[in-house]
Amino acid sequence: MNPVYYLYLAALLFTIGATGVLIRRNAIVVFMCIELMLNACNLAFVVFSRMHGNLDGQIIAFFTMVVAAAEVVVGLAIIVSLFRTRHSASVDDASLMKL
Amino acid sequence: MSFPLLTATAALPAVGAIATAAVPAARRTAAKWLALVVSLATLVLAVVVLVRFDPDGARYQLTESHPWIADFGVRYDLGVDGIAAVLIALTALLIPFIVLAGWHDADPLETGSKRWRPTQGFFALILAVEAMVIISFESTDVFLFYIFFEAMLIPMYFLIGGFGDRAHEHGEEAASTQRSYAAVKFLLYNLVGGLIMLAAVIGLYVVAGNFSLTEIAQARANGSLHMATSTERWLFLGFFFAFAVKAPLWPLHTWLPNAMQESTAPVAVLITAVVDKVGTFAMLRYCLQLFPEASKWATPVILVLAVIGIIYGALLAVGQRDIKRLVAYASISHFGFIILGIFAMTSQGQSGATLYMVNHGISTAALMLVAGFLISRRGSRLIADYGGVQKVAPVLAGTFLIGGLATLSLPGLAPFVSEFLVLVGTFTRYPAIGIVATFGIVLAALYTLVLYQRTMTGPVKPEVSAMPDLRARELVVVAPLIVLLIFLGVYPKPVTDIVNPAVKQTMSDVHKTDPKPEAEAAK
Amino acid sequence: MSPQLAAYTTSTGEAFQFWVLGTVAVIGALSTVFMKKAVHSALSLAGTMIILAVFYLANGAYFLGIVQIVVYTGAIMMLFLFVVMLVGVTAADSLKETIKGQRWLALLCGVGFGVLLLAGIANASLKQFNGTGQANANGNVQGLAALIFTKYVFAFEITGALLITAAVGAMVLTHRERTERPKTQRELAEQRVREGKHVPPLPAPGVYARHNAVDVAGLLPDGTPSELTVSKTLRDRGQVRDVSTEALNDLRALEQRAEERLERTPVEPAHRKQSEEASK
Amino acid sequence: MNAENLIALLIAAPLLGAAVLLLGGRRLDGVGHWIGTLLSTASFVFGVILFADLLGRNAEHRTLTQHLWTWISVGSFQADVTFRLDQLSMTFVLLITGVGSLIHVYSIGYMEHDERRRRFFGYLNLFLAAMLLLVLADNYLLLYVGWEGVGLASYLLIGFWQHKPSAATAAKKAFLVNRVGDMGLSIAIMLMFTTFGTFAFGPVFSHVGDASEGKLTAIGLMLLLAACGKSAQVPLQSWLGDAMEGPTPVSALIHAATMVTAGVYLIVRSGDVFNAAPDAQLVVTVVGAVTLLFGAIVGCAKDDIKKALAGSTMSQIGYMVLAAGLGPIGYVFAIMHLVTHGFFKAGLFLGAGSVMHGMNDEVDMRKYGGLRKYMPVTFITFGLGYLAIIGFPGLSGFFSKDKIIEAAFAKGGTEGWILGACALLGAAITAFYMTRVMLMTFFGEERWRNQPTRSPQAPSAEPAAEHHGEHAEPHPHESPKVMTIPMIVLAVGSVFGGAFFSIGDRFLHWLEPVTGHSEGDSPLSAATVTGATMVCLVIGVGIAYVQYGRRPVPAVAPRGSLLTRAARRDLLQDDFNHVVLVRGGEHLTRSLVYVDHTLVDGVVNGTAAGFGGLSGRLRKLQNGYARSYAVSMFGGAALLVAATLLMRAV
Repeated sequence: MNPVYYLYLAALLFTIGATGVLIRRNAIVVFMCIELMLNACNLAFVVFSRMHGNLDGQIIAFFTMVVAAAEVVVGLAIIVSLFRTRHSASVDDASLMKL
Repeated sequence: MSFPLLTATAALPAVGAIATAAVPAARRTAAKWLALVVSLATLVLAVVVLVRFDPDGARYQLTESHPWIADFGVRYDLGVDGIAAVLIALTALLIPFIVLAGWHDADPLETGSKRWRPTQGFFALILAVEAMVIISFESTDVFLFYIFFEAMLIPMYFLIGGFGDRAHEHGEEAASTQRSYAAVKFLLYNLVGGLIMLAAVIGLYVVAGNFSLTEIAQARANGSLHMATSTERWLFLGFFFAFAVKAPLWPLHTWLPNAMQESTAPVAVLITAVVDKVGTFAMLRYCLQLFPEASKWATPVILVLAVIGIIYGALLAVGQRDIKRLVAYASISHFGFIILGIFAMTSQGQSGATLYMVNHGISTAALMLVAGFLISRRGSRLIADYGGVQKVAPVLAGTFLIGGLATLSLPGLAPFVSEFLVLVGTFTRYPAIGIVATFGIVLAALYTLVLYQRTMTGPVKPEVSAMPDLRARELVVVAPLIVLLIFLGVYPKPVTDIVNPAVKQTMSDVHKTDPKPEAEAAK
Repeated sequence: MSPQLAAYTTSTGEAFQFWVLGTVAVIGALSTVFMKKAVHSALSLAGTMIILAVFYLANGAYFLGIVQIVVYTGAIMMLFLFVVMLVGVTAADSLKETIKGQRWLALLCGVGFGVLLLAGIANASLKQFNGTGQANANGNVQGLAALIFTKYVFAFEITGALLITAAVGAMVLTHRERTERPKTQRELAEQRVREGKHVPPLPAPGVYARHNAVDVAGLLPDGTPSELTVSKTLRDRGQVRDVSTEALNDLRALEQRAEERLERTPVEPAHRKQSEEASK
Repeated sequence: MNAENLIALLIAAPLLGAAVLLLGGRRLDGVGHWIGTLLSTASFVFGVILFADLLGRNAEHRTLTQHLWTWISVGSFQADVTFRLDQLSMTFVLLITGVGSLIHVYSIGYMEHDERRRRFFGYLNLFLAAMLLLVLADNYLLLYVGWEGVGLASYLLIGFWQHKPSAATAAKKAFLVNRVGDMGLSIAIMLMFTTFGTFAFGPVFSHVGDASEGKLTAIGLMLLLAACGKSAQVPLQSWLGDAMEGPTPVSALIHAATMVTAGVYLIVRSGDVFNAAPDAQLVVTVVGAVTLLFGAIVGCAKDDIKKALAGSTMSQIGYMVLAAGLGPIGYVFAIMHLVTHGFFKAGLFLGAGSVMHGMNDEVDMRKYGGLRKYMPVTFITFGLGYLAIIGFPGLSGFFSKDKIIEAAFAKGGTEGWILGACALLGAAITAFYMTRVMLMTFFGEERWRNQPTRSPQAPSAEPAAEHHGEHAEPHPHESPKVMTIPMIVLAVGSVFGGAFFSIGDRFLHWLEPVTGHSEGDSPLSAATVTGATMVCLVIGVGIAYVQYGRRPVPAVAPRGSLLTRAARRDLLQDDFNHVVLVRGGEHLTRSLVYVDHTLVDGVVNGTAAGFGGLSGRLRKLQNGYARSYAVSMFGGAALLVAATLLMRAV
């Protein structure tokens, strides 16, 4: 089997995640979908590193994880405070920009 | 380095504006006096400029030059040629009268009215406009000119939208809505023109590499800067459009009647006698100097539009029911004459046009300010509301008549000289257009005399029967203008002597010479 | 792992593993998106992540594989679950779309994007694989460490800073500054009396009810559930279970019997009204 | 002292008067009229001095010029303020200042009861200054200044009683019609500038040879247009009748003696141009002939004494223009008739004024009658003027008009005959209508008895009316000395002027150096022409006598024949103007106002509205939902991927 299939998988996961971001209203789930996308990218990086035979791809993936962690922390905090203020975790409720 | 006279002339009113605005609200009268003093001081400076200017000297004199935005070659370049010097003098001359005439226009309204009228603001804005107009006359850097050409709109916008006539046939609310409509219309028209010009300015920079009027004109003259025909034409159109809106040239004129109708008489004078002159002046200085070929290419169309403007404006003036609108349309007709003279490309035409700018400024000021006094007395702008004023207030009627006669350019008054020069200048090159334009003088007589007959003569209307005659302040405003009208009508030499060399220069820029008389040509 | 894992083509074992686990991963991803309840989404996401960890290992990224399990499924997903708890485990949000055309647009974009991506990968000439053999020659972790502390040291430092900032940010966001002195018991009591509602403590849940549970509203003597009895959080989450109907039936039966025994009509309990408006 | 320097004083004196009187304010009300009269007389004195000086020189050196300052100078366009005094302008100076001063004196009495008398004299002085500027100017542009100046003065004076709408309207009409003529003058000046490069008299006349005849004809026709406007020639004659709204002295000075003759002056002054453009000359003669008949016919029908006289003025000026159109044959006689006409027509108007003064400002001749007993001086002076105008042998009109008729025949060819015939016919009609005026006013029974007169224009503020009071039966009385003396002087002038001029051809020799003169080849002998004139004269008088002398004049005008009714309405010329010009103009302006509002302005507002609607729609995309923004973002990403792929594919 050709490891390229890993890439196909990554692409698939990424797309699913993206679609999820678009169609889910629950902020937490949206967040999960973002995580999914990040993971898909990581997978791709790892496969790339295997492809080129050096570890740079893995390094990038590693950094991605760190960033993801940071992002999750902040994001969840935001969600919590959001929930506190308006008693719902729906992203559509936070639509003050609406005219 | 010598004393920066031009900067001072422009800076003085600017500083004055800030100072006036800073006067506490309680000291209203102090603000008025401050504004008056500043404007008079500016007049003194302008006269000094006029005196220091040597008609036979270099083209641009009293020049100042400092780098400003080095990266784009934008410089703070000032310098006046004859035309600019004269127009600066005109501006500085009119502002004191405008201030004096508008003495009470910005007083807080009687209680019960919701509108808040900052008196200081009114005079500060007028001075600000003066400063901007003067510096845009002085600037010899395209970018510098553009900035103030545009910035002018802001104070004008507030002057038009903020301070209207006290009385209005449909009450305060309708008045304010119409005012804001007029102000926005004014702003939009001129902004559109200005933005198109901005594109052209940038284009010019791309082509020429700097903004200096003198350098570019020189490069154009000695051929070191060559423009493709199409490029030149597009740039020309970009500039000309902005100036045509400002001037205003038919059919871009419709903002002027609204603006003049809704604003107080002094502001209306400010619009038509001072601000609009920048447009015609800029045609003469920028369009012809920078794009001589394109100017010649566009001449036929522009001339036709100008003639249409002359006749059209006059006819509409005849059809107006509102005094101020009538004057506005008359001004449109006169601007047609000015543009006609500029693009006739004869020395008579262009000197006449410059002279026309001055004379039209003075005559319109005289007519419009007196009309303003009249309106402030009766509280109505409708011609039909007047009648027989001549019997009640003979002095007012007399000054009004003289203003009207100046508007119809009666020989012996200043406008005649300029109008005839323009006509002759046009006629020598384009007889047909000259003759059509000549019909304008008949129509001018028509609308002026109809206005005078309907308002001043006939049986005295009861509403005007108690109308007081001109007060001292108003007389102080009108009398000097009338004296000036007569003087310049009998002895325009001082102005023409300053203007002629500059016009000769412009003529050489466009490589044009006056056509020879037939008799000599025959020999 | 054996170096042949990282060889040009993979072993059938890996292929098998890929196909099986890949399918599961995709299913997990899909269920993450389409599960009604956030908890379920979280769990299926966790599953997908574990599978990804396995794939990392398979691709010779041993360190990342472990990190994936520890950090993601260990830390991050737990964090998620905590938040889910906070918001309400059983809260099921409807998948019904509110924005017009949003769902179709989303699907369209998704499909189009996916197709494009796949196409891109397909026509990218990715024929030759070096494998991570010599890269991992002296240990994957050492290799990574060498890179991190030499080539990527600045990025590493910056990520460190980022993490700290994130932690502080999280605290700032969630922490609520108490602006005034907490009220003492006495003050609270006085306030209650002054306002004149619930002078007695709030009624306990589950009273008069079969289920002695915290999420069941206590019933008033006439059998209707009283909002006051359930905690605010549950009310906000809409997780109050209502048993009033059968309770009412029983009550009616009971009253009948009572009337049969001693002939009198039941009087309305006086405190009901006021408790009603108190709940509002 | 040097005579040239006096020329400016000629103008300066009345100009000063105008300035003082108009700016002086009420404190001058008491003495205003004296100042005015004094200054106009001063101007007359200067004129006489200069005249003597000119007589002292020999004919070639009788042209004085005075350069004051350069007025306009732009490139080759040179306009100087230079005065030129030669025999022609001298003649006018004397006429203007002389008659002008007399009328000043007359006005002292006539305007006695008008509270705005000071301003009236100011305007009169202004007029004198402008008129003198007109005749003294050395170039056409300066002449143009005077030309419009007199227009302005006439505007102010016609509308002097501004509270009367009719007066205001008449003034406006006069100015406008004149403006049309002025347009001709300005175009003529432009043509001269393009043709000769100058418009000063000397150079233009000396270079006439270099110019093409077409150009010269154009110039000539434009000058004629100007003349038509100012001298009330067909087709621009309509304003003169209405101009009678002005006070009578104004009618006498401006609309009879001086201003209306400016057109003749212009044509004669530009003689050299016309001589080189025969076609233009022909048109001039035609205009003259038509007008002299037109005016005469109108004059026959009017019952308003002033309007009748206005018609006659028109017709007499027609004579002058006709003569001027004949070229060197006629120039001198045109001017001569102009001068004599100045005398007797002014006299007639003053007489009419005096009659009105005595009749509560009644102007309808049908309400006069038998006044000779009551105002003998007026009767005599008026009668002398009457005899003069109809050309009674020996009186001034006889000589001047007779000469013109001769000249008309002398033009030779068919047009000579036609013109001559018109002139003769005109003479007959003149005799008729003047006799009519005479009879209706001073003879017949006294129709003003036992019927209160109320003047049609209700001139409430007209001086006499105020102290006479309305609706009272008039009691005719002779006017005060201050009014009669000028009438007597003018009568003397109209009696002896002609004889004085033409005996020994004094006038001819005086003017010839300027205008040139040539005897045409007349198909008829002078005697024949004179005879024919006499015959016409007798016929005219006879018919008039039969109509108005024998049978009583009805106090209300009979319906009259079609021609009469047409003539009463100025031969429908006003109606034409009203329908075509006024109505048409009103419709044009109204529709233009509409167009400006809807079309020109509408386009702009429409654009604005369009943009407003568009942005309103685009605004809906901003629904505030983060997810829909995300969709667009994601779509954008997809597009980017697609783009990259395409790039790599290509």
